[in-house]
Amino acid sequence: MTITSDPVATPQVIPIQRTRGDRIFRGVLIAGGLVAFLVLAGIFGYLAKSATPVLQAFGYHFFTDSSWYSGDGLLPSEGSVDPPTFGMLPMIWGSVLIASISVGIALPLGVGIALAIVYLLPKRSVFGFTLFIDLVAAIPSIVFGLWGFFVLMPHGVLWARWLNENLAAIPIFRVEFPAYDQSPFMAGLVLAIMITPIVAVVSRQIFSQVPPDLINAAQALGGSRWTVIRDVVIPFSKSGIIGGAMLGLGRALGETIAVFFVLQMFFDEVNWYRILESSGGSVASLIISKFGEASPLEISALFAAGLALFVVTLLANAGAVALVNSSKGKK
Amino acid sequence: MTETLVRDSLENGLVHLEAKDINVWFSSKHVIENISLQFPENSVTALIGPSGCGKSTFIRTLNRMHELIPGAQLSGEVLFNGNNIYGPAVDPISVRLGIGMVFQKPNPFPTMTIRENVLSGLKLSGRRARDEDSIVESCLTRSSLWTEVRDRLDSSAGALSGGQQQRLCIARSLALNPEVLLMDEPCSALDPSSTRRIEATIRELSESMTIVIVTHNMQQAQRVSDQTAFFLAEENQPGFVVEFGPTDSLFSAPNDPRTEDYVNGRFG
Amino acid sequence: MAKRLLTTLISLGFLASASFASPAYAETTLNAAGSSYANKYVLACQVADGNTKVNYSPGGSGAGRTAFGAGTVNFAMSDSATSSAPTFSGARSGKAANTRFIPVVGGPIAIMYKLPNIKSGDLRLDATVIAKILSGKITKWNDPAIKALQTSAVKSKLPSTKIRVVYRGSKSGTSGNLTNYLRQNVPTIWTKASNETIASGNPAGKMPAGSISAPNSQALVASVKKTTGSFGYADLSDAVSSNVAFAKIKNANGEYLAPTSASAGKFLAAFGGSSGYNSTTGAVTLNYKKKVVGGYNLSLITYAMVDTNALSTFQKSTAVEAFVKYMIDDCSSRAAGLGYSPLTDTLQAKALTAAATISQ
Amino acid sequence: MTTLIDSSNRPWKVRDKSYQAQQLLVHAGTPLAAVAVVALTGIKGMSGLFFTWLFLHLITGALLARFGKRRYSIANSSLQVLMVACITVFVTAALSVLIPVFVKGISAFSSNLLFQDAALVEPGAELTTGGILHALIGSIIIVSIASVISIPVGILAALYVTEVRGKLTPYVRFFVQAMSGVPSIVAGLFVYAAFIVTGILPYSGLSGAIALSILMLPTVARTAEEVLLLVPDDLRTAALALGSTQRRVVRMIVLPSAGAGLVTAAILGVARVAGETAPLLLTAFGSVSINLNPAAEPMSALPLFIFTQMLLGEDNDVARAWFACMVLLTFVTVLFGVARLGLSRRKMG
Repeated sequence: MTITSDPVATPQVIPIQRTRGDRIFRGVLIAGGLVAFLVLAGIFGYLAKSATPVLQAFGYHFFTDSSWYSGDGLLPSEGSVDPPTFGMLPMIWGSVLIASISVGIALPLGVGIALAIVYLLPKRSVFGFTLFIDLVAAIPSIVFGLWGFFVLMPHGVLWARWLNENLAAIPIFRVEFPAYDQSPFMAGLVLAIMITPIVAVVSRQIFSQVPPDLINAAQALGGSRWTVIRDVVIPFSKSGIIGGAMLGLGRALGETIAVFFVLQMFFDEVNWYRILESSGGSVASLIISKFGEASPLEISALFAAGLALFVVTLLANAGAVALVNSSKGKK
Repeated sequence: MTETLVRDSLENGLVHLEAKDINVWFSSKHVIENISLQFPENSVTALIGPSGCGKSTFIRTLNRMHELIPGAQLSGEVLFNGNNIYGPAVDPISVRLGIGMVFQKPNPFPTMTIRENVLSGLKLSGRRARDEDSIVESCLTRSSLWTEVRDRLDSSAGALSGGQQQRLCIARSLALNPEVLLMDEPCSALDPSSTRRIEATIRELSESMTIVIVTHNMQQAQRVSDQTAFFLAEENQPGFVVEFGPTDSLFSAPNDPRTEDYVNGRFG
Repeated sequence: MAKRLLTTLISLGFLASASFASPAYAETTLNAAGSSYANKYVLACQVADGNTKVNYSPGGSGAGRTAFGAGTVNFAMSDSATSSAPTFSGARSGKAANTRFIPVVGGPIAIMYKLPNIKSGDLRLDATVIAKILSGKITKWNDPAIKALQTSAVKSKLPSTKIRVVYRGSKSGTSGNLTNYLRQNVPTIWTKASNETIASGNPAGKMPAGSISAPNSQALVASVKKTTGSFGYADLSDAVSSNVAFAKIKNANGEYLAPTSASAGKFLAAFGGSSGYNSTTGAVTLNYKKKVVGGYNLSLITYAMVDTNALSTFQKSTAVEAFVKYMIDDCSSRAAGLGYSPLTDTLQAKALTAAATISQ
Repeated sequence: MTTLIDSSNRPWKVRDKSYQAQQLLVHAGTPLAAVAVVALTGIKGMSGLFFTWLFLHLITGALLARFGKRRYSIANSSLQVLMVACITVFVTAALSVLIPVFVKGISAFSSNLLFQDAALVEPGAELTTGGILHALIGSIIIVSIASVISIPVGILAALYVTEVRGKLTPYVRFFVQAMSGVPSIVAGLFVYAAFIVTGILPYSGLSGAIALSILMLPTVARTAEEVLLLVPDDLRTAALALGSTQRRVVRMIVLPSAGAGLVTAAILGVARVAGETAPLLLTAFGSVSINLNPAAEPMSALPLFIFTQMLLGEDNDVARAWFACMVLLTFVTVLFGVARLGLSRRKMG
């Protein structure tokens, strides 16, 4: 460090000196910090590599065709006599349909629960009730699968029949075959209960951060509970709630086992809107249901499905995290 | 390097620690401008001034704690026993061993006992002490805490009162046998009687070491310090030293009208 | 606290390393996968044979062949002896293997249903009706074509509800044999070739509306059992133990026969002589139109798929040979009780000869 | 997602005896009326009862709002009724998950279920033969190995964020959060492609553990980060001022202060993955007998056992699945309860 004779010296970054031990230590920590990045890159790399044969052979048709036929497991270029066709549109659309139903149910339910926790429940019971919500969030998905199949479905069939018989004027409640079980509606119900805790916990965190001053000010202006929630609490928390819903959406899109038990998958036809029909699709469950029997080419197709799932859930999750964080940040 | 610093201390006369033309920036914000102060051996120097004028920032440049803040930049020199502590070959850890620091809020380590807290500096700097018991006793005695805690050295430090905790923090610094002790508003979180005890401790310690203390309390500055520096910062301007001199004359006959206004409580 | 955490971690580490070091099971353990038709038989034989333990995963014949090709199992069970060799992949890539099929046991495919007031064996069906139901041309239980086959007592009991088809979603030898049977008997209705994936090989291009897919025959039977108006197909062994109702099927002779070990045995006994058996691949070609008195035409033979290349390190060839022989020979006395039909003596001898090549 | 925030903010609390009595009458009376309506008319089932109550309560709430002791808007009363409805739906659904697991699990119990493996069990066999021991041992081995991998790495990642605070910190946080959204089946596919297809590992407990560790890592890292952030910066500064290196600050000050919280992070990680099924199907494969060697042969685990028993589909198989569900759920609940209570006590204290 030189002494400068100028009245105002130039700033200099102080060289941070660390002992060798500290440098190694920080190196280890940096390595630990980079593991997440490396794993994500590894997942993307291996999935992309394994998916390449199918993506090259089918191109965008893989995402727009409706067929899943393993044939003789050879490509036409390899001299196939019974060529396979892989198109996962029914699965992609099915995933979207199920996830929309589940978020459509879980969003109002979760927000209602969060509002109740913050503004309705007696203070003494709040701790116990949040513990209960967290516990439900920790129930393994396979348990939800059994529950969906054995407990929910018998009731769900009755609800679905009622919807079909009374509201058939609405196209989404029409069915071709009146079985009502293992439908996108049923899968959506199971997922809704699975993701409600996520929406509720996130919304509650956001609600708790609404400045009391704002609420008091709104009340002083004559606001009722309803108008305060409508005009102050919800607008303040909107982006956070949407973020919570997107976290739930990511979970719903990626859920495999619970959906596998309660959804009848149809590979050759897209069920566009008949949510009560026993026919649907799910990208994640497709992988489980086809993996055991798959030929190498079909496995490549499943990897392509996994890659698509990975990218979509990553985007949903990143968006959700950004929204929730920005909402938490504002005071 | 510390070893040489320490050995040189006697040869260089009275000035023990000296800041020369210190300028500090946080990223591009200039927060301290051209501060030069001298701290003679075994003296107590008080740094006073309104909030946000760079006193705490300045005191942190004296033992290289400042550079731990990301984006911190600096120019100028700090001479400790005549050697620049920002010299290229100087290990910042050895600087901190020679120049100890006590913070605004008492912060004993909550997972350690009183005894372990006193010895924590030795452990954290990777040293082994010959006779731990005598170090504990002498440090606690010098920080006037020994009589109060001698019977419960193995209980948690969290049970002590705020004033006791702060004295424990002083004892913790003393265990490293520093030549200089920097104190950043050590009494601002304490009640008046604890403050008195800390002040008494400071007076005792100053017989054997150089002390620099940041304080908001002008009576405290008058009670404990030999010399005082008055810091000031205009709006959005870097902080600078308005006046620096013996405490008595600075308070009784300030040279600068701003100093006079401040010490008489007209602003700040 | 850090110490406690550290101890926890270290003890976890010890647990892990201890389990690495411990020896594997003393008896020979074989991993096998494939036909869910053969599931009960394999399990029963491994219980009876004290020397070998078999982890059998009944994911379907296709799954078994894939797992075999990937080298993750020691042998596979398949309900069809497809001539195409598996494509080797995974841990096995590049390894030479000499695959062959060995007939193990036979049995009937039962057509099952759940209809109120119609007991097991009361419903009568033929190849035409089965083909029409599976291709969606008949959708209701009281369809005239079904009524025409019934006795007068059953005719009136047929409900007007829709037929709920339960089918195997994945590749399955049972589906392959059933579609082969339909293709041979009623080619004008079942216009597509035999296919192990019944949905893809369906003349309608898809399964009828409201169909339920099941991953293996056990799950299929369970679905049939709990769904009123259901129609499904599976091996007799699973149908018998579950008390599900099964239909009588008209054979090539015009007799209505229930699926039993004996009736299927009679049909299968007509093959495996010099005409049907291929000693190179091990496949037995079944002519589903063959007239056999008292013979239940809708039957199949299940095969063990083995590697006769003893050099391959993926095979515990001696143990595989011993167990396959055990299934063909000693265990065959248990077949009838489980709803399977043992091989005829001629075919059994040929199968044993083939099995002897596994570890040579 | 376990932050506990004080909800001290309830500006609508009203204290007025007769008003409260009126409220009580409506809120307690309406459910009773609903029960009566259901009993007298032909409306069927719990769902019928629920919707009858909801409908009635919306009306009585509106009446109370319009003509009651205190007047407020109908929207206000409807909001309150809907909040109660949300809670009711959720609690009912959640209990309908939890209760059957324990009822069916207990009714399937027989001691051999805990102490035998499934090697000799034919599909549909009586409940007095075989058991879930192989799956229980498999789960313990797989989850232990996953913990050994991801707890240290997760804590390192958290330490990077809280201690190093370098330029990469926001990215590390982002990637850890992104990783927590990876679908479990994708983790399984990755291990299958990277380890099993390439021949590095066979179908085995170790492969399964690697897949689980990918799912466990972000949970551990994020919880650990939360706890490490609770360690006051003062302590770090004080230690550095005493001439400590950063390594010693972390080892002697930060980690001991966060100790209990880190154990909590580890437990939450274990609870997160103990019930995962999909990745294990592609990696551990499943087995019917006890396998103590995670490196070689396929290994079972509780979720895998439940899955295969469900597919077998016969009554006894399903009963076994329920029993295994009960064991799994008890395990997860206990771990989770311990962790959650530990965490909240820490934050309050």
